[in-house]
Amino acid sequence: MGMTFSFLILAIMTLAGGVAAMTMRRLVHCALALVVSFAGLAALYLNLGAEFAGLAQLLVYVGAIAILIVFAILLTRGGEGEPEGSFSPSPAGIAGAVAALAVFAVLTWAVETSSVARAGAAVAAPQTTMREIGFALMQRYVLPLEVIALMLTAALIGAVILALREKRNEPADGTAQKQGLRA
Amino acid sequence: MLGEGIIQGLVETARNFFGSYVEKDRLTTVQYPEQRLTLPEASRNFPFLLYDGTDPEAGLRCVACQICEKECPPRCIHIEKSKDKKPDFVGKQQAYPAVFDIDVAVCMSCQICVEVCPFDAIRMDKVYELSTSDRFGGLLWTKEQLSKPNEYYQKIHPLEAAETDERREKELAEAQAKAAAAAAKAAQAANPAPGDASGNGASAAAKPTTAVHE
Amino acid sequence: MTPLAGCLLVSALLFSIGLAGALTRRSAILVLAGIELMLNAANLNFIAFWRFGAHPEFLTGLIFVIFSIAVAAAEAAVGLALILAIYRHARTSDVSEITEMKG
Amino acid sequence: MISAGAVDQVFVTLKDWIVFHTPAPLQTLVSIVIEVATIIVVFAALFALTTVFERKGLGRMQNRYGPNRVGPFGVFQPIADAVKSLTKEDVVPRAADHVVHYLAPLVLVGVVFLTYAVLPVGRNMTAVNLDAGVLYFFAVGAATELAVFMAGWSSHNKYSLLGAMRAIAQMISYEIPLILSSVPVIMMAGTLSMVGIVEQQARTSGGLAHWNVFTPWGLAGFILFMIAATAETNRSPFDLPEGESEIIAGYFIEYSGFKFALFFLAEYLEMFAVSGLGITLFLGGWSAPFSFLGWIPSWIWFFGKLLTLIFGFIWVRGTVPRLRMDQLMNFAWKFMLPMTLIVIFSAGLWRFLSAAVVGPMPLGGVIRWLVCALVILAPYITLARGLERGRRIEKRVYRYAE
Repeated sequence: MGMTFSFLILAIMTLAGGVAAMTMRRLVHCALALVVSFAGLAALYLNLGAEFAGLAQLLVYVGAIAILIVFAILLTRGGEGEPEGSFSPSPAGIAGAVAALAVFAVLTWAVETSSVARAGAAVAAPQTTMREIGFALMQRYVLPLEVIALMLTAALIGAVILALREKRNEPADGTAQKQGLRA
Repeated sequence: MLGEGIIQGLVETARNFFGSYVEKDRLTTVQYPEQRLTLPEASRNFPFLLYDGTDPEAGLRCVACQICEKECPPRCIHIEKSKDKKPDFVGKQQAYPAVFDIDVAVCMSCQICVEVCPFDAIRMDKVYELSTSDRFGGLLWTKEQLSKPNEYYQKIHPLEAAETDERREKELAEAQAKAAAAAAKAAQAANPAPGDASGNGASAAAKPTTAVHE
Repeated sequence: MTPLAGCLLVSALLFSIGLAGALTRRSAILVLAGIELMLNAANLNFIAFWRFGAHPEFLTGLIFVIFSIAVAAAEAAVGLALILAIYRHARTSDVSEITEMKG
Repeated sequence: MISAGAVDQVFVTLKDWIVFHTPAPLQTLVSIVIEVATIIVVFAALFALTTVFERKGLGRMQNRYGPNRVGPFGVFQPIADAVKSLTKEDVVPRAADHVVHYLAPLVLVGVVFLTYAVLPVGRNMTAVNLDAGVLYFFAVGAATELAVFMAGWSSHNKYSLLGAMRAIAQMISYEIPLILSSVPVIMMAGTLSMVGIVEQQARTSGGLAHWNVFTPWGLAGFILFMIAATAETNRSPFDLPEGESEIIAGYFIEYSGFKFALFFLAEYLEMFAVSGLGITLFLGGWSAPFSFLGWIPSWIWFFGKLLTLIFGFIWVRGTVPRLRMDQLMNFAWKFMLPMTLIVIFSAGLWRFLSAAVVGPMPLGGVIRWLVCALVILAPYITLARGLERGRRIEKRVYRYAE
């Protein structure tokens, strides 16, 4: 298969979105760029034949997490206030950038020298159906699935309690979104 | 039970929807430019100037007293008094408006001008299609455009017009009687030639004598 | 370059971008966004290894990504709720200004 | 004599014929272009038709004619509207974020058009038969919220931001019942593919098709789905994000001219798409309800059902007044969500109450139907009471008027 053209385009879109999300000045712009990055990744998954993962990525990241981030930005007055400096010129900031560069260098070296990466040559795209994924989730991975469900419930309740305003005796119905509206 | 009210509402709107094709009562809209409702007699919209007879210049009732101009709340009336005078319906010499403009865009149809006019010269019209594509000249109505005959008034507001006409006839009769009495008195006081005075009696109403007398 | 190496490189780059953002940006929300990017980079690795690995029929990488997405959603919800709570308390979401542990 | 099957497949045949006569390297491209162009043209035309249909229908419900001036019976009204919106000045507020402001309507329309890719509008008439079609539909549809936010935020107007926040809160809240109410269908069909779901419903027994809406869980699920769909597309009575009386026009307050028309288009396209999904999931897609009506072409069935559902939307819009924000949220979380979960439970029960449990077909079927309906109806009454408990209707007291 090689590096196909569509893969290249999607990779550039994802990376450009990521860079923009981490460098733009206004927080809402960052969030929107982040969405581009998430969507690009979802398309990459689809391109790699992982249909279910790609669509789940789209549904969860673009549909939910991006919206959550945007809500958080607006609720913390990040949407209108002073745009913060794109990169703080503090020593800590420079150190962070250097650390990231070093991590990238190490990772690239690892990928370049790894025998696995070189061996993974063109394989025919695996034909997975939704049915197989469903059976895998419900049979082989049913315990992790239940744990995840429990964790999501706990996170839901935790998020509601955290975001709930103190000193107010309102019933804790609804979810984080509802809280967001009230705040 | 939840949803009951919504179903009742849905039934009602469905009856409206299908009923509008068969029942007249469920489609009460008038298709305006083609169909028109007859306006009630009391409907009024915009002032116009009345004149008697057939000549708008000669018969114009307005004497340019400028009361309406002063009373008009949005100040949409503009009057310029004439230099010369002409006789009014009872024969008195009165000024007349050289310019009488009403700005349609400013008029708010309050009818105060009608209420204050002592000469029954201004009345409310029923026309409502006043829009025009010329927003400067087209919306400023001049005396010529505003003048309408008394017959028109009688047609659009018959009850009101009858009342006004009756009053004016009485006024005219009174004025004529007064003129006749004055003429008779003058004739009696002077008493030079009775024949001459009686010959002048009819035309006395139109002569300056009455105006001077007033 | 093999497709697997390409995927891994993109993922490494994305991870570094996320790391750089998380370390340098001062807004707590963007720090969280950087962490999300790093998580996503890891997911891309899982997908790549599943796709070009020896046994794609076992679906291990795919299922892991699905679980990872679920965990990321929970993490984002709790993390943003925390940021909101901190903002309400300290009136700022700038991580360099939130220096006190005192309540 | 042309056979019914040929009429049914006339568009598919036409497309194949065109593709066959293009040079080989271009065939894939031409095929895609034809599909995309057809979807855009057909549904944009349906949009134009629906605007006039809706205005006339609403008019009739309110005892008046709708538009009837442009052309015979006002059918050319959409053309007049299009000319008007195209020639209008495009006003962008000075404080607006220009790029985002420009992109928002485009993103919205683009995303909504993407959802049509998986809709089966007739037999063999699906642009992409994805194995995860339903999931794709919801995943792509989720991006509309973001476009709404972009529009609301970039306008730099408090009303538009409020409208966008309302819209997002509403769309997220109702997305959950929307997805959950389609779960029973997926559960029973055993597939996420739209084509597969329709084919399962197209099977007939005793002359009657296996439409999901003929089962208690399907009926309840369909009603819940349509309620959630109304909220999801911001249609009346759930049109709070627009709320003319309080926030003027919500998130598209600062849009004029063609961009506004794009929002309008997207709103209707969303309505068609979600109606199409409802048809696919519950009303048997392109299949006929009775086997003796099978000779009518499949695409006529689909579009007939679509127009019926659109009429339903218009009917509801002409009837029900707008909700309040707290009523909207209470309804979503305290009624819709539990009801959809109960419908899923009922569908599971339906599955296990097979002939072996309840007895042979005629009587057993009735028993099965009644049991499953009861499982839905009893919680419905309880939940409805709970929803109405907080509401006290008292006689209004006038202090001075009486």
